[in-house]
Amino acid sequence: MIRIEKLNQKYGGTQILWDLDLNIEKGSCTCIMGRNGAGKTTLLKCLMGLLPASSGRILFDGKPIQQAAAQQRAKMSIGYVPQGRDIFPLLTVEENLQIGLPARSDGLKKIPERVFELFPVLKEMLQRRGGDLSGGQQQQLAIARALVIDPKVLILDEPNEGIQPNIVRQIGDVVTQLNQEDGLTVILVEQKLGFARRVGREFRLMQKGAVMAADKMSNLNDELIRQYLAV
Amino acid sequence: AAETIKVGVLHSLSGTMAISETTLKDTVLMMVDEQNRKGGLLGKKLEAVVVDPASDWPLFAEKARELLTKEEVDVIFGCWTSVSRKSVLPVVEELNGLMFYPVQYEGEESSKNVFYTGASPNQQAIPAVDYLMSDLEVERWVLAGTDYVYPRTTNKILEAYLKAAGVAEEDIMISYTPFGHSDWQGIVSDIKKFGGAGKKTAVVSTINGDANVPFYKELGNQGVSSEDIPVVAFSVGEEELSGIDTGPLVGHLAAWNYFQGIDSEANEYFVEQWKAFIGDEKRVTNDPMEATYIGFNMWAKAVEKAGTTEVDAVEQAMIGIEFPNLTGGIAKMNKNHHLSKPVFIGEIQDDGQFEVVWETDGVVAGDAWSDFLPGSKDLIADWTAPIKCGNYNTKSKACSGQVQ
Amino acid sequence: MNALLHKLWSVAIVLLLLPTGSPLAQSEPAGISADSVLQQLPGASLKKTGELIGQLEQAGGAEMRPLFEVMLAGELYFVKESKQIIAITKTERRTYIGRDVFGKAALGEFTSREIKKIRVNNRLRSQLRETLARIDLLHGSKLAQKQAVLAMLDDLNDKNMRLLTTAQQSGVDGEVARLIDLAAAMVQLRDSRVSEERLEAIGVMSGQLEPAVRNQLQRLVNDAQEQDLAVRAAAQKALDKISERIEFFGQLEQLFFGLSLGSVLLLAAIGLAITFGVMGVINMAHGEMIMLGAYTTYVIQQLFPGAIAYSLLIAVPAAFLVSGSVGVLIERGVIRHLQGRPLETILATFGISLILQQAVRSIFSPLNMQVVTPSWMSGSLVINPVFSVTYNRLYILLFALAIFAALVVVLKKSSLGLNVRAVSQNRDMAKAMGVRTEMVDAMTFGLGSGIAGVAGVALSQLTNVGPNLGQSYIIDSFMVVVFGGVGNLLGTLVGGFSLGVANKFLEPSMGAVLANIIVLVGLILFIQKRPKGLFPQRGRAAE
Amino acid sequence: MSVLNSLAQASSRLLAAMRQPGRGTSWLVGILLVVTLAMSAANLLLPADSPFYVSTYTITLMGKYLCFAMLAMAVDIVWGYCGILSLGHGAFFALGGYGMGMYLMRQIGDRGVYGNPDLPDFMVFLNWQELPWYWFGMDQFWFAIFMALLVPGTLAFVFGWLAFRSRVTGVYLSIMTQALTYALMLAFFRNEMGFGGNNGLTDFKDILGFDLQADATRVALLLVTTFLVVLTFLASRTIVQSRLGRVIVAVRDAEARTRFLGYRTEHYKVWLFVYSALIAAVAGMLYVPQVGIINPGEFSPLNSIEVVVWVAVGGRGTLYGAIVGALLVNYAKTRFTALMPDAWLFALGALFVIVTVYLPRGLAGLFGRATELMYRRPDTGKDKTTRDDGLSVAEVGA
Amino acid sequence: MSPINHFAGQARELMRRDTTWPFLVTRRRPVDVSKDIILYLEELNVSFDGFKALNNLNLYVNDGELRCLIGANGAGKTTLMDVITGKTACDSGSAWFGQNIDLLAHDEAEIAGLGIGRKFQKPTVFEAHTVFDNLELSLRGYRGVWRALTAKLSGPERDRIEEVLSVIGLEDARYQSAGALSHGQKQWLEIGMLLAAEPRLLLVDEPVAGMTAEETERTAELLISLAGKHTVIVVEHDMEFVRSIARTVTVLHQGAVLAEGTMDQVQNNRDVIEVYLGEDA
Ligand SMILES: Nc1ncnc2c1ncn2[C@@H]1O[C@H](COP(=O)(O)OP(=O)(O)OP(=O)(O)O)[C@@H](O)[C@H]1O
Ligand SMILES: Nc1ncnc2c1ncn2[C@@H]1O[C@H](COP(=O)(O)OP(=O)(O)OP(=O)(O)O)[C@@H](O)[C@H]1O
Ligand SMILES: [Mg+2]
Ligand SMILES: [Mg+2]
Repeated sequence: MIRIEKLNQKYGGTQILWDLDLNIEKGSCTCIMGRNGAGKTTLLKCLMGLLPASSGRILFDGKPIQQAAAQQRAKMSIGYVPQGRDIFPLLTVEENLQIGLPARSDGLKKIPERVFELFPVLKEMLQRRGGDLSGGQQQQLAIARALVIDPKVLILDEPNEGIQPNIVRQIGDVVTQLNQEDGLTVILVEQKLGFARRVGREFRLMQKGAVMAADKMSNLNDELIRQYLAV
Repeated sequence: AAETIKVGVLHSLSGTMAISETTLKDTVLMMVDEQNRKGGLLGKKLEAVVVDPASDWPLFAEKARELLTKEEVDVIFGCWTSVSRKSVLPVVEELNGLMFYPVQYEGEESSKNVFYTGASPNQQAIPAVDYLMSDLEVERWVLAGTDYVYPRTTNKILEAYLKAAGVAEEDIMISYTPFGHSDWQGIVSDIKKFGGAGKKTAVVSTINGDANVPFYKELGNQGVSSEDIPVVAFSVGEEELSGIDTGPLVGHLAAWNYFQGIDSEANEYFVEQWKAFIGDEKRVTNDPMEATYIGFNMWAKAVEKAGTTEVDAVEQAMIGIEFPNLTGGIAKMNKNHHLSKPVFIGEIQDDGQFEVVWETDGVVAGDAWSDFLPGSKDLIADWTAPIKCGNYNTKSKACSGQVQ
Repeated sequence: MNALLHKLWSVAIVLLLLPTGSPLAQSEPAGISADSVLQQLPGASLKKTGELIGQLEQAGGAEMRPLFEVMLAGELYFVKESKQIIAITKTERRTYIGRDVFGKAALGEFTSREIKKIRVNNRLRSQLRETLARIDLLHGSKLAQKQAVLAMLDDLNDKNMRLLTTAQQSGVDGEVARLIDLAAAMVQLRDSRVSEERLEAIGVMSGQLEPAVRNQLQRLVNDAQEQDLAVRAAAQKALDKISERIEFFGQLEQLFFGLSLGSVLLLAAIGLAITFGVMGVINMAHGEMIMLGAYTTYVIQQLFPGAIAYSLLIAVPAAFLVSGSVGVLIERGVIRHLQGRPLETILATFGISLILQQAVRSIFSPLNMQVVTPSWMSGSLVINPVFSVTYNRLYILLFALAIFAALVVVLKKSSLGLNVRAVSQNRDMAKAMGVRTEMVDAMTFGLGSGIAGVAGVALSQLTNVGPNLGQSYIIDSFMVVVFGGVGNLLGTLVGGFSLGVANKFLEPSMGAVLANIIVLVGLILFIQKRPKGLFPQRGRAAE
Repeated sequence: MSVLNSLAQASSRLLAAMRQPGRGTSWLVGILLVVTLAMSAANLLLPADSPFYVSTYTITLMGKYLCFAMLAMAVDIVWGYCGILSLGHGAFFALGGYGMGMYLMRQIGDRGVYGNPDLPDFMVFLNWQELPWYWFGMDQFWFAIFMALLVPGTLAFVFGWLAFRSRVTGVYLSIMTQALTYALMLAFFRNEMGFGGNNGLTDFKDILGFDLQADATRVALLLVTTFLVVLTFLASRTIVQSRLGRVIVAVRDAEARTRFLGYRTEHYKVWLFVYSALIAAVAGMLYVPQVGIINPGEFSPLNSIEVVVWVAVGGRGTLYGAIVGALLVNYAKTRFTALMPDAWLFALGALFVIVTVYLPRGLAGLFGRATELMYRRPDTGKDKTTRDDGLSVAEVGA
Repeated sequence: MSPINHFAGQARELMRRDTTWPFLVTRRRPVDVSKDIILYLEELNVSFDGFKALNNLNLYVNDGELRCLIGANGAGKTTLMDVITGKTACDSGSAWFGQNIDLLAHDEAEIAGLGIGRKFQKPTVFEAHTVFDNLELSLRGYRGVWRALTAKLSGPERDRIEEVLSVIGLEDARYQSAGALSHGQKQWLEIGMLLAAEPRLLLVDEPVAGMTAEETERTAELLISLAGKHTVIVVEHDMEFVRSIARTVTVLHQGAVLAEGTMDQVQNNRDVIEVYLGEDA
């Protein structure tokens, strides 16, 4: 579904991603892991078109999309939950959700009920400003917002940061459910091993801007963890 | 040694004053053209040096210095506002330059290096008030002006003059507004009330520049007609009117030394020449243009007479020079560097022109120092020997302050 | 009661005036024919013309009305050769079309050399107006009649009184009748020596707002010769009552002035509330967008000289398009490159404003352009003699509110409003949600600029249309937006009106300059109290 | 060829030096001092027809530019380093100027046109009977200087104290400063204020007994100005490089965070604002004797905005950027107004637009980039990575 | 309560013998912890547009304690910290730092000066400064303007910064500007800034969000080592982390304390499981 070939990325003079290759199967649930600063967020931003890549190719369903603007990628049904949530702080919860509606392929004009089924808190807070929500509530809103555009691929950057345990579990369930029942392709960046193991079905390990290991989640052993995740 | 005679043009081409001054720049250019066609001066061609002081007063001084030292011009035609003239004055005096100032102003000045070809208050304000008093039998007066020196002085003079003529304190209303004032509702309404007291009322307006348009619009809209309360203005000429829909203003007055509408051969030629030069049939002429015209021609005559462009010689040659006005009659440069000119009162017509309704019998000599201000009653200016002073006190027989 | 009084007065006046006979009969002396008078008109001095007008009125009466009207309008000319008197209409092409003054028959075109104007000046014009008033009192429309009576109040001589009585008898009602009664009362107060009659007259005059009434009462109160203390006291009381009413209407007028100033501020600021308030661009070229709108009005009037009445209606959408597209161009060409550097926009837009100003100067000359006020925008709605509302201000007030409402609807109802806010809060995230940020930016900037252009159309009716037009509003606009609270449209509305009203209520006692200064200082102090304006953005995120 | 080479080397070395915090600035100071000294000598010592003669016109022009450079520095200190976008610094400049103007006015004494020993001409001619109280003592040079610092300093303190204490920030603050200068402009335009109304103060004769029109006086003024520019530059550099400077930048970027570290940010801001206002006032004081007039136009908000524009052109957040920006823009203005009087606004406007679009960090950024290209260090990891938007913190509220 | 009563109450409060008038109290003085309690929060109420974020909250924290604060998203933990640090004003209630300092009478800078440091939920560092400068600015010391102008980094201070740098593992990034750090690195930097300030009371809001398991462990060790000399209040949703450091745990719910006790007690509390932990914790 998504292929990344020889991706390089620089911030000013500092190169972050080095000839990175990545392949994501349709319908998979891939967990990207790596130390702080390994370049995970950078990779996802490149994939989403929010950062320009200095070289390399990104293929979506076989078509190169590295030239496409972020909004076009959203229209191709890629949903994105950024690290740090990036809620629109002065829009109400409802408006935060409405933003994505025009990007839907089916032209629906109303926020789908499904979203509220997954995150009932949001229904209560529809009229509150996004920025006023607590951190965890914002995280839920961010996921819900990505779901509104009815994505085929869902990109989640550390979705559990600051979320209470029972909701973390719930998010895990939701992601699994979306992946398995709706056939959504999920790309997940996660630091917490437990969650990654439970939700992800494949893993990619990153170090210094390159993918060092890729396999089924069941094959993630202590050796790899020590090598790529320990400090 | 120069092959050309350089004429500096120091008028704002941008900023707030561009609206008025650009015309004068073009006038000078036209005069230079004309003079060159006539063969130049002293056998040399004239060359205009134009700079833009951008309505920025310190920049006026800087540009004057640039003209005099860098470009080494022989004469400057320039300035409109008093403050720009005040800013330039020390520079022109220091470098002993020669400047012609073509705009009506508050007087109270006479410099060896400057010739004032616009009207001083006694050539504009006093005759206008005389007219209103005698012909229109005005008994109540509104003196409305922009808050700066020209209106302040003019109104001071008028106030003294009116009181001397027996007008009571409560029959004079004075109001000052800031530059570019655009909301005249309250003031016009006050004027209306002031004028509703049963006595014939007139407004003497020293409102400056852009503020006039909204003022007249408001007058028209509040139904203050020229028959009820005529407004006589000293800063509104043909050019200002070209930006207003004059329909509602018909009958209001202005006092000037020149109107485009005055019938005379010379004037007709001048207007045609101007329209051709600027390439616009609708462009109008106005009083400061005539002042520039007279100033330029007098300067040319003086240069011919002196046989040089050297400032001191030209300055002395200037005094006593005569040149025909565009409106008929002869203007004469007096010892105090001010002109003798006729004064006209015109009524605004619906085509934006003025119809002369009154004029002085002969010419009026411009006063450098007003007779109606306590500080300057005793002062005169005389640039001929033996006095050679811009502010000579006739009482103490001394030339106060002036550093020679 | 009133009716009875009314009758009494009429009878009294008629009795008073009976011996002199009918005024109309008197105005037909034998001998002078109108034609012979007319013959003297060409070339007459102004003074002579005045005399001739008097003779014409006597000779021709109502028949001369067209002549007087044409003369008053300054359209009366004579053919130099034949000395024939004609009315002239000027055309756009500066030629002159003549017609017969009375018969209206067309007489063909003339050049300026063939004809000469019959000059009128102020004095003649007021004489003409009075003459017309006399004619209209008997023959004119209701409005003309009213005007005529009002004009006569200032000069209640015998001749005028006779006319008024005749008018009364020929049957008038309503306002005109009231005014004639008033006139009668004024005469009675002036001429009668009987205390009761005079008191009665004062009773009628009490509370009437016509300036002539007030002046007469004032004179009476001030008159040291006046012996009748009761009359004087009554006059004083009547005067007080009048003053009270004037005071009230004065306040009302002040309020209207304030609102009107407020509407101007609102209009000027409203576009900025979008480009600056919502998008965060410190748009120094905002004033020039207003200026472009005003120039558009000018151009439209030049293009359709025949349709002055509709010119503003055409100009509104035209100005929106012109300023809007310039806005879009600016956004696409410059602002776009400054994303993430909001403060730098001040530099770029300052440069743009210089360029636009100079461009206008080069294209249209530095002079002010003449924008004509259509007749429906001129004049005022007279509510009573001391309170009237000028139409242009009134319409502009309504127009400002309408624009504001339209804008609110656009931003609330279309997705544009939502998208703009999203983009301004987090551009990247908006992109990631599929918002076409570039489109949104361009549209918003275009909308803000377009509205500024529309404001320019309105302002062209109040002030100069020149290259500096924009400069005079830019500072006020920023002030209003910030005072109301950046990003809050309602704030801009309330801010504009409160600044306007505050200014106008201070003005009478302080003068225009001090009032302005005090409002500014007040604004500075206010912001200390509410650092985020009248309607601040609240909540965690706004900190 | 070798000349070219060595030229190129020299210039690249200069550029490199400019980038180093310490040495670049001493270069600037050096250049300024050398240039003005050379100009002064050329003006005073050479005959007027010498090809190297520098006219008095150029001297005064340079003096004026340097005053503007100082003003630009004042704005840059608050804007570039502390994020306080002041659109009203012209007010402090003008107040300083008025202080100096009043002194110069009093120096005229009875040499005015009316010969009145006490009253300046404009008062005589508006019929004032006696000197208003606030004019007393202004004939004493030191007192006048003191007042010219005290008044703008106090104003800045009161305004800053009110505004920063109640946490007025961002555009709200900017517009308030604008309102401040606008109000002052209107006030000074009033003739009743006793400062000469629209005409302001002009026709000065001498300063400290030296004839203002003498070349030597002008040169001396230029040198004093240069000296003070250098002095304020060094002082400001010391400040911005001290810990104080870093706190100030921290306030700019995250004021709330700074407060949670225990810094009273409002004290820092008030302090800096007053300091900056004083610099502006000094600039104004130096400006007046050199241009010969001070009038309320200096309070005009557009003037203050222009100063901000100079800083932006030069590159905000660097002191030498502000100086370079002010010199360059004003030089361009002088040239353009003479070369193309009818179209110079196009050129100037275009300059502003181009600088913003293509030189995101002004000319200083250009220097930075030029040297970076020339001296790209192999070890990029250690290099201070600077982002293009590093300075553009969202001071503008959403 | 009627306004008059309220006013009288205040007046009486002002007259109490056992307190000094607020304006007489010197601003800067060491916190008095003779009763061994460093933080008293009583009857705190905070509401936003009618929504009660804190609801009659009572909380006491012992000196030198390491206290974990957990609770559902939106329970009011961050708001609580906001109140302690002076960012948010509370509607009613009292907050005392030790015996002698009324926190509600001080503003943010003063509170920080009293020795209360804070790490924000969303890491906030000075982006334009280098990592080193960030730490330098956070160093403990007098914060006046003049002092800052003349301040020179002393040897011990420099050592302190080096020490902190090594603790937070950003030695290599010391000259990098903080804006260019990754999310996790910023978290560390902010912790480092706290360490450099050496406050008496540390409020740490979600320190391990975005950290790997190993880093989480390191953070835990760090916090444990800090306790004793400092008092630490930690907010965190990572239960493993909480378990590893916790002695006393307080659970907030809807702006009030729901439960308090050891980790085991809390973990087995029915209410806590229902609203927070979920069934199979
Ligand atoms: N705007 C930026 N400018 C320069 N460098 C940056 C920028 N953002 C991130 N970096 C650098 O890029 C590297 C990778 O950052 P990134 O945010 O992709 O890491 P990450 O893997 O997501 O880490 P974390 O788990 O902490 O979120 C880091 O070393 C960081 O310092
Ligand atoms: N300024 C505000 N305006 C309106 N509501 C607010 C505001 N600040 C906080 N709230 C509300 O107060 C409640 C408590 O927020 P708080 O941030 O304290 O929660 P929290 O316990 O820190 O949650 P989390 O663990 O998710 O960070 C939330 O429901 C939030 O929406
Ligand atoms: Mg990351
Ligand atoms: Mg929280």
